[in-house]
Amino acid sequence: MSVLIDKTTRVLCQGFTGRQATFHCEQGLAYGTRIVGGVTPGKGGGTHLGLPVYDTVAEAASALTPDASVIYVPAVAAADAILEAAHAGIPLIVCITEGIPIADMARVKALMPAATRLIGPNCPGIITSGECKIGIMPGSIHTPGVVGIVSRSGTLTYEAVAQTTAVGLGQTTCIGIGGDPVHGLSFRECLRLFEDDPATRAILLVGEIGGEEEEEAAAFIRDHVTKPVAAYIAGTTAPPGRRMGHAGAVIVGARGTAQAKKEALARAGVTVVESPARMGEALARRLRSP
Amino acid sequence: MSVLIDKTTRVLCQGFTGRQATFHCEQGLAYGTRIVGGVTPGKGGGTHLGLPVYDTVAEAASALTPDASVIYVPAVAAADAILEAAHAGIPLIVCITEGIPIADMARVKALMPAATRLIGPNCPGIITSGECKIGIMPGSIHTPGVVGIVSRSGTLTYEAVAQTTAVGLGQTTCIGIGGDPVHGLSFRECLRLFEDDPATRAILLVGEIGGEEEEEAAAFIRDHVTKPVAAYIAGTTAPPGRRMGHAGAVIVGARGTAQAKKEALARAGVTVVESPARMGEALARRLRSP
Amino acid sequence: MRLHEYQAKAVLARHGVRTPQGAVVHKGASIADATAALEGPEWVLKAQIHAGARGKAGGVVRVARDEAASMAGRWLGGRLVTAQTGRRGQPVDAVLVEEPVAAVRELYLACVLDRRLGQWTLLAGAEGGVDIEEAASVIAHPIAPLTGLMPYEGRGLARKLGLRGALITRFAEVAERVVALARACDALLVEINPLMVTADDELVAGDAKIEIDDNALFRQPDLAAARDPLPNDAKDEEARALGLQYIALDGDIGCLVNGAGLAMATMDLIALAGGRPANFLDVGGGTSAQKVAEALALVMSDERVKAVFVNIFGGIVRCDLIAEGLLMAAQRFTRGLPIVVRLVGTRAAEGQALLAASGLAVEAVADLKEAAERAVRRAGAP
Amino acid sequence: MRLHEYQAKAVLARHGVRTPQGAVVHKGASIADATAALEGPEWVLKAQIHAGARGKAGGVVRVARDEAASMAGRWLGGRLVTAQTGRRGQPVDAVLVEEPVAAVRELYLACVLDRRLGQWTLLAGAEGGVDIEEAASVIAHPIAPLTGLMPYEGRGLARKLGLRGALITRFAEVAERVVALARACDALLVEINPLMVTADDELVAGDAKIEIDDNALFRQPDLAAARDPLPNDAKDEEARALGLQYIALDGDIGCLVNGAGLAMATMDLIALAGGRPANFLDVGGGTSAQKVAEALALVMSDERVKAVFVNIFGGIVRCDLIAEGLLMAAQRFTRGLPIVVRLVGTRAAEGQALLAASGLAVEAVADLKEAAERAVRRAGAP
Repeated sequence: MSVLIDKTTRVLCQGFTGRQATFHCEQGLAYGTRIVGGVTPGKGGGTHLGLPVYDTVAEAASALTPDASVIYVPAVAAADAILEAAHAGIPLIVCITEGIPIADMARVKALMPAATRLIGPNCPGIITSGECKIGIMPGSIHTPGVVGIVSRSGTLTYEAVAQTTAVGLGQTTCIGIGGDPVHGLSFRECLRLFEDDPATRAILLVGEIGGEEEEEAAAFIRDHVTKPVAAYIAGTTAPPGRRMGHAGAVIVGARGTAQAKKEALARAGVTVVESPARMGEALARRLRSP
Repeated sequence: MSVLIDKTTRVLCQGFTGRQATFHCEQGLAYGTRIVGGVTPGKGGGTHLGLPVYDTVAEAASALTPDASVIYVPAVAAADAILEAAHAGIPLIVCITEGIPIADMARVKALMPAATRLIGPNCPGIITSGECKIGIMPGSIHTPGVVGIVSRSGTLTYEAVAQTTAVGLGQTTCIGIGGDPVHGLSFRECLRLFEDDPATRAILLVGEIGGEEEEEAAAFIRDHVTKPVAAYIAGTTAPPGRRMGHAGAVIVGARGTAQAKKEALARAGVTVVESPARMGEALARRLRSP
Repeated sequence: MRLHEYQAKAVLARHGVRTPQGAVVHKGASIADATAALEGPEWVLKAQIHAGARGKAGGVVRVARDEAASMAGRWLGGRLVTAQTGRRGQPVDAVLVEEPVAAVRELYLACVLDRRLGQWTLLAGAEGGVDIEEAASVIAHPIAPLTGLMPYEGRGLARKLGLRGALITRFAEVAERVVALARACDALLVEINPLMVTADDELVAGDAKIEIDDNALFRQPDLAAARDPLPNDAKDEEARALGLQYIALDGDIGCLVNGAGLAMATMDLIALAGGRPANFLDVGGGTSAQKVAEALALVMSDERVKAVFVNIFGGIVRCDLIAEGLLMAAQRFTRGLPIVVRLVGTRAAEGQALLAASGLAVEAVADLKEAAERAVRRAGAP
Repeated sequence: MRLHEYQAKAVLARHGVRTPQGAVVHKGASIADATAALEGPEWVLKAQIHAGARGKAGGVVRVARDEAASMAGRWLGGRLVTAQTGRRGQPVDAVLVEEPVAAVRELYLACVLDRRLGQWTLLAGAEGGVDIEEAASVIAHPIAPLTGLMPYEGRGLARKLGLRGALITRFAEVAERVVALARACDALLVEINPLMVTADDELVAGDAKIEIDDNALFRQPDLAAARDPLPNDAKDEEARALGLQYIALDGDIGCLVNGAGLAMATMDLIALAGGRPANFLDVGGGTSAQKVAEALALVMSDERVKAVFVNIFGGIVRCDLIAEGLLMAAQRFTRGLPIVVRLVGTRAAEGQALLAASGLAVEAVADLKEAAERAVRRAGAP
């Protein structure tokens, strides 16, 4: 079992013939992902990586019945690509693109059907270890196991993956929800998915400064999560008022500090680690003595 | 019985202190209409015609619990006034204002709660004979009776009213749905109201060239209306391609001709009169020998 | 308000839609000056009138460059009659001169305000050039009122038209711009027909129609200024200045009515009585004596008019005041035209009494049908 | 990207919000020329820096007209330290000179992009001038993403603030324009604080902050051009030109990390080990050897830096290529700074081998915690 995707998931790629998409789709195919085709407007009718290319998602969806679409189109066209996939009825959309204007994402949120699940944008994607890799994460560090990982960060997620692999726990599914202030799937929604997944025995949450999602996650964990959760929040030492790389990572006034997030999570029974080097270790200890 | 409004209806007026609103509210009060107050931004806290004035519809609605609001504000602000009333929860809105840009009305339609009923714009309003007059029609020509009248026109409606009064039938309620292409209550919705009103024994429909509402009305009558219906369609002699006074009264190509409307109505069993001088007479004859 | 083709193309160009290289020559202007920047051995000349079917009527011709001046000169100041203009035709006050565009294919694209849906709708056809009424395969795509057309929707339409390659995105761009134009300019209609496809996959507006919502002209000052300086019918312009709704027709009975519906009904009545109205004229529901006087003067200034039918349903307006207005205007005019007046509603008796006492040749008739028949008779035997 | 007050006020004025009569004096320009159009016996001078709390720090003063030049001259080219600037303060490269506005009341008005709701929210307060964090009574009104603020919503807010008379409509107008500005300009924040009410019921923006979404600058060319010609930290600008995310901090350990989250985590690790990072630097998830070399050069060019910590998790990027980049840059530099490198992930062993073989003073440490501690030790005892 796993969350959202597994080895049967049929994956479409938007912006398929671009350089980045080509590279990561090759990696995905090598990992065993069932990528079934792609979309590049103007290149419909051809093939790429041995797979069919369509001009529109509607045409691709009707021919290929994908379960998910991964988006690698440039920022200027990404919101349109998300809505195209959503309105073509694709239930899971993973948007890797970074640099999308926030107003575009606000529009996407307003126009996206409620049933559509969006992961990202500005995220590494989602991977079910050993089964299906949708995104840009290095597949090699992932090992099938019992930890569900959800994170706002990219390389810091890899760190979490490597640590949970190193301590022998491995991962069920790892979801990067992205570093943008307005984005799709939230910590809360991912926590519910992991809570409901029988294969996931523990959850690792990797947050950072900015916004209030970690606080909302804490409230959700307190009320609805029975599985052990460990968390690390990046940015304890970040100065207020500066955007730390991610558009969403900014402390505004007294809001969005790492301290507030860590306290909220600790109060909800989460094992909060101060050091990003101890994420895997803390979760392993927690699993041994719950 | 009657349709939509009666002597208990509490009426608010937007643009209350303006010249036109003042005149018509005086007339309405003289007719016996329960006008309970008005709204003019900036004049809240005062009184006008002996009634309280508020700055916003929200304040007026909470103080006066109106059942309907009549709008006399200038065209440039009318769409905002409609939405203000709608979002303050007023269930019936009558917009007298003419000259509202169509795009504004498209916006109103997109944003108005589905449960709100809008009459107009660019209409004479609605009157239940002898009980409640909301709008600019002359009260004196109306007589309580059995005919429900629905019309796209103003003075032509008065003609219909005078004729039904002259033949001794009188009116239950008379609704002017307005001459604009994008507007609120449709012929169909009014027909349903009249069909469901026990006091209404016959229906007079006054249409004109342009659009397809008369055709839709015909389909509705065929399927759902059991009461006798007579109709006159203005503009049999109107040249194609010209807007005949009303923004909505225009034949585009082969669409919206009086001929097509008359044929559709006749096929649905409606008594269609060629002469606008025979509306009352035709309905009286129809009622005598159904 | 309809824009001329040259005005519509200028608006399209401002919104990023490609139009042919061209120049407009107004009546009285130098064609040499106007076309100085144009190139090529041949030009297309297009007479600018507010009606279609110009091609078949000889209003669109391709001529050698050095013949353009004489051809344009012949057109300017004259009138063009097409299947859509009526017998009198329309005056040609401007000629559009364009470099020819070589089209490998023609499409149809329009954005219209759909009154039933209360929203704009995009119409796209795989065949351009033909009359939209005749084109069977036009695809209608409703546009969400609050969002406009999204690029992916435009690409989807392009595919439905069978477009491939770079044309898909180009078509989506043009469609998005046309919708944006309609929304920004309060247009009831933006039509590009044909939308020409060139050999290098560019899209060019071959012909263009734009109609602006008159009610929105107050917030479209640039477009309002584009109204014809020399309208087709001078009376239209005069009436507009007076705040009257006036439309010239072909008959000989002048009409003066309050309310658009009643005004149309009055035309219908005249026709039923065997006559022909000279005009549609709505003085408005809440009119004044002064306005009625001005309206009457306007109607009577039409030389074709042999009788006048005044039909007023006094609601808020008092009939005695209307009667005063009528007398005021009738006294100023000496043509001695018969005037049939129907005054009903508020203070009708007082109004009729005023008319009767005036001694003028004004006949008051209360019955609607009878009044129309009287007017028709008077026009036939003055 | 934050705009200066004078830039924000210019944007507000373009969107129809009234601002005080004023002029901006840049470093090196003539104040007499700049202020030629200003009147009145007294002017308000406001130092233009990207931080608040200027008033208490002496960065906003009211002076007699003839003292303005000398005061502005003293400020320009210097630095202003406020409670929000940090110890070094910020350079004053421009001074805003304004005619004083007599306010009978001050309000608060802002439009912020609410990340949780994914939509803009209007904040309105009956008390202006105070810090928004402290103002208890601010009303938050979410704005429907597809429609903007409707006039009646603005009037409703005005009433909730207790406004009466003409101010109700005026406030609604300003609110509508502020929301329109935020939407048109991709602003994350538009704040008018205070929004001054004059004796004749006009509303004037007393102070203004605007922050633009960096991701949207590609479609806001006018605003993008408003970026400070002389930024607070020259390295920020240099890094931006290289496509790096760089933020200067107060410590002495230079950081070079791939990924924003890992970069923050690296700062946290250094602090846990008792050290202080000199900077935040994210070279991006998919970086190249060349970019790493440039980033390293940038970090090492900071004179305060006593040790460098390179922390790379090679995912898609190969560690051996990163190692090549590091060696490329390290060889160019002669400062002999200790460099601690943690390379993990794809081809980490090969990368570490390259570093070991280079003979340079580059220490490879694989463990995250240990690497951070090593860097801190090296900074303490070089």
